[in-house]
Amino acid sequence: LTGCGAGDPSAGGTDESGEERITVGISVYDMSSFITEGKEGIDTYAEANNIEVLWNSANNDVSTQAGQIDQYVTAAVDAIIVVPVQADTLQPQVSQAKAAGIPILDVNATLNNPDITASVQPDDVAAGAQEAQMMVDEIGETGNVVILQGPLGGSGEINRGKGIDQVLAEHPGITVLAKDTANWKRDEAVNKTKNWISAFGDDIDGVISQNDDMGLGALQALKEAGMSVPIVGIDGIQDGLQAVKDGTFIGTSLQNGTVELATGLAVAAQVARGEADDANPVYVMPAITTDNVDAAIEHVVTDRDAFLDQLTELIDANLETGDISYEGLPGQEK
Amino acid sequence: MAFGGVPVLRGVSLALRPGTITALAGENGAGKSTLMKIASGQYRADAGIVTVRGETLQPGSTADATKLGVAIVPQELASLEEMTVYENLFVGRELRGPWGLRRRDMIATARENLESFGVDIDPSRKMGTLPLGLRQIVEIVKATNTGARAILLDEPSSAIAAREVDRLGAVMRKLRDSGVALLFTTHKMEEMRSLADVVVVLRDGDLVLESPMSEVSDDDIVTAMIGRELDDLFPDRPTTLGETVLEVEGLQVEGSPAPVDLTVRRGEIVGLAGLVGAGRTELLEGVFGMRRTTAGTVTVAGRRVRRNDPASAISSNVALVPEDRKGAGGVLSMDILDNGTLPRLASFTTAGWLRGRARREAVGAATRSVALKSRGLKQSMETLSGGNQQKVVFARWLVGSVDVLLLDEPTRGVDVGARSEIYRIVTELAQQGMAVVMASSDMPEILSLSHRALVLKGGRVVAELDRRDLDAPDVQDTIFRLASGLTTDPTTAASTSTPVTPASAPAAASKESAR
Amino acid sequence: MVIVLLLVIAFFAYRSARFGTVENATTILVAAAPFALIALGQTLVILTGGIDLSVGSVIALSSMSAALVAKATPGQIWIPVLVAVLVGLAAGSVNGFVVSVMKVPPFITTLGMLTLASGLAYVVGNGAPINGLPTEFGAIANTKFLGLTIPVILMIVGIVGLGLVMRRTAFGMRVYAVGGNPLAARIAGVKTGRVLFSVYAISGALAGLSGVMLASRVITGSPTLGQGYELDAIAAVVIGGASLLGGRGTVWGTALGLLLIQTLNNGLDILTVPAYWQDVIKGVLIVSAVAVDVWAAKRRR
Amino acid sequence: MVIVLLLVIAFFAYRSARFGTVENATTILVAAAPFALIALGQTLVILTGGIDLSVGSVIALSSMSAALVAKATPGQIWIPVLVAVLVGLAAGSVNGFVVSVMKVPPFITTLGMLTLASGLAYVVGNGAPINGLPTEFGAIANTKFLGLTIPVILMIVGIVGLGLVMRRTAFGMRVYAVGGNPLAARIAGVKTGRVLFSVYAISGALAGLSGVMLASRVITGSPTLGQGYELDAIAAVVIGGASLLGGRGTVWGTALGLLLIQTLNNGLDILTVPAYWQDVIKGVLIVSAVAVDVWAAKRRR
Ligand SMILES: Nc1ncnc2c1ncn2[C@@H]1O[C@H](COP(=O)(O)OP(=O)(O)OP(=O)(O)O)[C@@H](O)[C@H]1O
Ligand SMILES: Nc1ncnc2c1ncn2[C@@H]1O[C@H](COP(=O)(O)OP(=O)(O)OP(=O)(O)O)[C@@H](O)[C@H]1O
Ligand SMILES: [Mg+2]
Ligand SMILES: [Mg+2]
Repeated sequence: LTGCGAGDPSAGGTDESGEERITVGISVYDMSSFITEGKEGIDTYAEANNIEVLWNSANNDVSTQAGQIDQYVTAAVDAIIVVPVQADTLQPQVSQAKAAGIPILDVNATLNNPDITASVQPDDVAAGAQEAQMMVDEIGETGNVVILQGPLGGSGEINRGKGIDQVLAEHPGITVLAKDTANWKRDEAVNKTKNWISAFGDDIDGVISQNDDMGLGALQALKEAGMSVPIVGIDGIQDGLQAVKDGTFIGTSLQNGTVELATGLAVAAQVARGEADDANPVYVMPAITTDNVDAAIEHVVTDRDAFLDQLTELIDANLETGDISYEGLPGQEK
Repeated sequence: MAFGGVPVLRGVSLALRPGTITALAGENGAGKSTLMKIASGQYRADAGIVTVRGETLQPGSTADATKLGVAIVPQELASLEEMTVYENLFVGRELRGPWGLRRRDMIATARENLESFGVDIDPSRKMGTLPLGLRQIVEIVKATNTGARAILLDEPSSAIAAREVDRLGAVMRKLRDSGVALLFTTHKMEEMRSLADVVVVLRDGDLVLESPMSEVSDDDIVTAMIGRELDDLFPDRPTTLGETVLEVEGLQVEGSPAPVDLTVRRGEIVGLAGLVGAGRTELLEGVFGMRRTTAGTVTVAGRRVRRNDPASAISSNVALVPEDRKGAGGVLSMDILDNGTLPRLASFTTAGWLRGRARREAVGAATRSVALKSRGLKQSMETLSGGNQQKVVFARWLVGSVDVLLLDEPTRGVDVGARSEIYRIVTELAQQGMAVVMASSDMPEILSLSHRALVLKGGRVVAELDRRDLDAPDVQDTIFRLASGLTTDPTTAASTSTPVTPASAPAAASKESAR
Repeated sequence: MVIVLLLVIAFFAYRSARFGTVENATTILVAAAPFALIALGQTLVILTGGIDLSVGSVIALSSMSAALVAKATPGQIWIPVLVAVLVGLAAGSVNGFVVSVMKVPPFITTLGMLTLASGLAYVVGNGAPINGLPTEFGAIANTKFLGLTIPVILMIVGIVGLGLVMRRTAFGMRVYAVGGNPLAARIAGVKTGRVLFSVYAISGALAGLSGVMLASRVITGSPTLGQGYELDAIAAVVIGGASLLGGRGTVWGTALGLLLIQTLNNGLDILTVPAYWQDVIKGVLIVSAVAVDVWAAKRRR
Repeated sequence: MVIVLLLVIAFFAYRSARFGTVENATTILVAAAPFALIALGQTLVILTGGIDLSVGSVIALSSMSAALVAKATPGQIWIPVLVAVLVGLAAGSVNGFVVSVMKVPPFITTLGMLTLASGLAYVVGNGAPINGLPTEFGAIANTKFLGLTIPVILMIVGIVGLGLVMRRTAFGMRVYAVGGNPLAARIAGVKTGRVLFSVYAISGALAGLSGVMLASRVITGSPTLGQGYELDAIAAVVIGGASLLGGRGTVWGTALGLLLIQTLNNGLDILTVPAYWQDVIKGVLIVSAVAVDVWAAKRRR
C-alpha cells in the first residue's frame, strides 16, 4: 500500500540519545485531567528518549480497551502500556501480547496477571489511609464523618476505601454517617453533600473525599449551608492544592500524573530495550499540607514548564533509587 | 357509551341479519362511528353486549372481534403507509409456506382482488404513495376479503369517485348474496337507496328509526336524522361576477405532465371534476404552495404570490381546505380554538401574544356558522366526530377575510344538514366577492354550484364546461367520458363542451420555457 | 402526577424529620435548577416531535468556554455568561439547521452534536478541566436575591415565562402545531422550518446558560460536567406527560416531572440509601409513577 | 449508506497501511460483535416505534450474573451463558410487560429498567466487579471456529437469521405492522400486545447474550460493562435508515450503520487521532453520513 499515515510506526533508527528507536502503544481508560497531565509527562519523556508513542483512549469501556490492545499486538509494537478501565481485566489480551513477545505493563491500576511484564502502581490504599489519618488528626478520636467515594467498583474507589476503612477501624470513636459515590465529580458531590447536610446538619464533623474534585464539591455545599468542617481529598489537582493553601482543605495527597505515567513509559522503555527484566515500582503519594503546598503548586501549576524540563532526569534518578514519587517537595527524602 | 361523562350512545339495540345490507345514517357526531367501534372491539361499551352468531364478543378486544368474523373499515383510514399494498391486505392472515411467507402468492392474490375492483395498482407499491381514494379502496378490499361474516364500513365511499362507488356496490351485493351481514354509513341518500335493504338512523345517540328501505322516503330519513325538514339543498349561485381575482399562468406542478392556466373572477365558483387521480388535488395544492411547482405564476388581486410558500398564499388571502383532513387538515392534538386560530395567528396577536377574547369570539362565531357539534371550543380535535373535524377545517378560514377559497372535496363526510349549510356559506362568500375553486367528486355539487367547471384527466385540463353545458341533461355522462378519456360521442361533444385541444398544452409549455 | 409527587413527598417527610424543612426544599430547588433549564428547552424540542441529546455535552462545552473566558477577563461577570449562552446558542443553531434544512433525523443530529461538543469541550482545555478561576466567577450562581440563588430564580422565571409563552403566544401555538401535524401546520401557513430551528436554538442557549450556572456553582469548567444530564431532562419531560411523538405536553408537566426526580434523589440521599439501591428504587418508582398516571388517565375517560 | 461506508473505508486504507489488513478487519468485527447483538434487538424494538434504553445496563447485570455463576460452577461453560440470557430475557420481559400491558411509554419503561438493572448489577457484586474467573469462562468468547471467534459468528448468524425472519415470517411482517400503525394492525387481527412483548423480550435476551460474551472476552463481570452502549446501538439502527416513529428500517441497514460506527472508531484509533478530536470528527461524520443519505433519498425520488 502507498499510504503512510502519521500514526504508522517508523522502523528502526537512533537519535542523539544514542538509543534505538522503539514504539510503545498506550491505551488509557479515558482522557481525564489526570491522564491529560500524564500525557504531557509521557510526551516529554518520549521525546528525550527516542520513543514513538501510539496513544488511544478507551472511553471507559473495557471492551474498547481490549480492542485497542489487540490492535497494538497486531501492529507488533515494542511495548504496551495499559492504564486499565477496570482492574483485573484483559486476561486474553495480556496472554496474546506475551505470546507475541511484546512486553505489556499495567499502570495506575493492576491487571493482576502473571503474564504482566512490569507494573507501575500508585499505592491507593496508603493514600486512603493517609487522608483518613489526616482527618483523625484534625478532629480527634470522636466525631462523625461522611465519605464521598469514586465510581463504585473502580480500583481507585476500592483501594482508597480500603485504606480509609483500615484507619477508621483503629478509631472506633469516629462514626461514618453516610458513604456514597459522587463518581469523582464536583457537581454530583455538591448535591450529595447538600442532601447529607439536610439529613445530618451540624452532626457532620468532617468530609473524607476520595478525590479532590468531590471534596471541592463538598466545600461548596458546606459554604452554601454556612458550615465549615474539615475536608480532606486526594490527587493534588490545582483547586485542591489551592484549597489546602487557603486552609479550607486540611490536606491532600499528591498523585502527580506527570510523574507517574512518565515513569510507566520509562519502565516500558527499559523493558523493551532489555535494560531491565521486570520492575514493579510503587508510587507512594506524598502528603500535601500547608507545609509543602507551595512547592506542589509550583510543580503542578505555576512552574510547570520548569518542572517538565527536568522531568526526564528526575525519573531516571527515581528509577535508580526506587522511590518514584520523589519530586523534591519539602518533607520528601531522596 | 360515554366520553368524559357525556353520553354519545344511549341504549342502542341493533341486529344485523345475514344476507342484508344495513345503512346507518345520522348527523355528524350522532354516534355512528362509536357504535361501529364498539361492535369491532375497539371501544368497550359502558353497558350492553355484542353477540356474533350467538357468541358474546369480549368487550374491547379487536382480536376477539376478528376471530368471531367481524371486519371493519374505519372512517379515519388506518393503513400501514410504510408497507406495500399487498402487505396491507394480508397482515394478520399472511400466507405461509414451509419456507416462510409466500410473498409471490400474496402479490398475485392481491392483484386479483384489486382487479375485481377495477383498480390497477401494483400490489408492491407502498401504501403511503397512493392517494387517499385508492387507499380507501385497498382498505375495502382488505375488509371484504377476510372471509368475515359481518363487515362494518364506516363511510366507505367518502374518498372515492362514482365509478368506484359502483364497484363497491357490486362487491357489497355479492357479499350480501353469500350471506354476509353488512353495515355501512354514508351521508349520501342515493347510496343508501341503491344499496341498503334496511336503514337505521341515529340521532344524538338514540336509535330513532329502523325500517326496511322500501318503506321509508328520503324525506323521512332526513327528518329522522336532523329532527326537522330540510329545504332546498343547493342555494342560488351569485349572479354578478366581479373582476378577475385569481390568475394562474403556466403553473407547472412537479410530476404533472402539463402546465395549467386558470382565471377566476370575484363571485365565481369554478368546479374541478375528474376521476380519482385526475390531478385536482395536485392543482389546488400547487396553487396554494403546498405541492412543489417548478414554473408559472399565481396572482391574487394583482399581487404575485410567492410559489411554494403557503404562508405567502395565506397572507394574500388564499385559503385551502384540503381533502385529507386527518393528514393535512387539522392538528388533531390541539383543541378547536387553537385549530381555528392557527392560520390567522397574525390577526389575533399583539406582539406575538394571543388576544384571548378576540379569538374566542371569532372562532366561536365561525364554528356556529357551520353548526359544529362540540362540547365547546376547548374540546380536542381528535375527539370530534369525523364530519365535525371537517367542519372545523372549513370554518377556520371564515374567521378572516379570504379572496380565493380553494376547496378540495369540501363536503366529504359532512351530513346533509351541514352540507346545505356549507353550500349556503360558500355561495354567500362568493356573493360578497370571493373567488371559489372547488374540486369535488360529488357530481351534483359541481353541477349545481359552479358557474364553470373544468374537467381534469392525468393532470391536464381536458375540457371546460360553461353554465349552459352544465345544465344539459346528459352532462354527467359527458363529464364521465371526458374524465375517463373515452372518445366522446361526436354529436354531443361538439355542441356541449369545448375540449382543450392537445396542441394547446405544448403551446403553453413553450411559452413557459421561453421565460 | 401531582398525586404521585405528593405521595412521595409525604413518604419522605414521614420517614425523616429532616426532609420537610425549608432548607431542604431549597436544597431540592438548587439541585433542580440546572436540570430545569435544559428540561425547558427539551420540552420545546420534544413538543415538535424531536429530541435533543446534545444538551449534556453543550453544558460541558459552555462551562469550559465560560471558564476560559472568566480566566482571561477576571473581574467581569457578564462576559462568561454571555459567551456560554452564545456557545450554547451556536451549538443549538447548528442542530436546528441540520434538522430543519438538511432534514437529518433529530436523534442523529443531536447525537452527533453530543459527540462533537463533548470532543470540543476536551479540546478547549486540552483535555483537562479549567481550575483556578477568579472568585467573582463563583458569584454568578452563588449570589442570592430574596433568599434564592440566581439559578433558582432563573428556573422559576423560566418555568413561568415559558409556560406563559407556550400557552399565550403565537410561537407556542406554532410549536404545538408543528409537533402535532407538520403538514397541517404548513397548510395553516406555519413556517415549520423556522419553528424547528428556533426550538433547537433555544434548547442550546438554555443548555449554555445551565452550563455557566453549573460551572459557577462549583467554580470550575469541566469537560465532564453535565454528562448524562440529557437523559434526566428527557425523562422529566416524558414523566410530565409529553409524548415523544410531539404535539403533546406542557411546561408545567415538565416542572412536575423534574420535581419528582429531584425529590427522589434528595429523599433517598437523606435516608442514606446506598447508591445502588437508590438506583433500583428510583427505576421502579419512576416507572410506577408514570404507570399510575397512565392508569388514572384511562380511568378518567 | 453503502457508498458513504466505502468512502470511509477507502480513506482509512489510504491513510494507513495497517487499516486494510485482514487482521484489522477481524479486529473491527470483534469489536462490533457485542454491539451487533443489541443493535439487532434494538432494531426490532425501534420498528415497533419503541426504544430500549436498558440494553447497556442489562449487559452489566447479565455479565455480573454470568460471572457469579461461572465462579460457582467452574468447568461449566453453558450454565453462565444460559443464566446470562435468562437474566436478559427476564429484564426484557419486564420491559415488554410494562410497555404492552401497562401502556407505559417505552422511553420511561426502559429508562427505569436502565436505572434498575444498573443498580442490581452493583447489588449482585456488592459494588465490586467479579474477578478471578475460571479460565474456561474465557473460552466462551475467545474460542475460534474457521478463524472467527464465537461472538463474531453469533453476530453474523444473528444478522442473517434476523434479516430472514423479518423478511420471511409473519412475525416479521407483524412487527412492521405494529410499528407502522398499531390501530391498523389491531383491526387486522394482529395481537399487538404480544408482538410488543416479544420484541422487548428478544432485545433483553440478546443483551444478555451480549453481556456474557463481553464478560468472557475480558474475563470479568463488571457493573459498568456496556454503559452507554444503548446510544451506539440506537445510533446504528437510525443511521441504518430506521425511523424512530416505527414501521421503517431493516436489519441490513442496521448492520451497515453498525459497521460505519465501528470502522470510524477503529480507523481513528489507528491513525492515533487524539481522543477528543476523534469525538469531534466522529460527530461530524455520523451526521454527514446520514445527511448524504437523506439527500440521496430525496434525489432518487
Ligand atoms: N375519544 C373521544 N372522546 C370524547 N368524545 C368523543 C370521542 N370520540 C367521539 N366522541 C364524541 O362522540 C360523539 C359521536 O362521535 P362519532 O364519531 O360516533 O360520530 P359519527 O356519527 O360517526 O359522526 P360523523 O358522521 O361525523 O363521522 C361526537 O360528539 C364526538 O365528539
Ligand atoms: N385507478 C388508479 N390506478 C392507479 N393509480 C391511480 C389510480 N387512480 C389514481 N391513481 C394515482 O393517483 C394520483 C393522483 O391522485 P389524487 O387523489 O391526488 O388526484 P385527485 O384528482 O385529487 O383525485 P381525488 O381528489 O378524486 O382523490 C395519480 O398520480 C395516480 O398515480
Ligand atoms: Mg363517523
Ligand atoms: Mg383529490
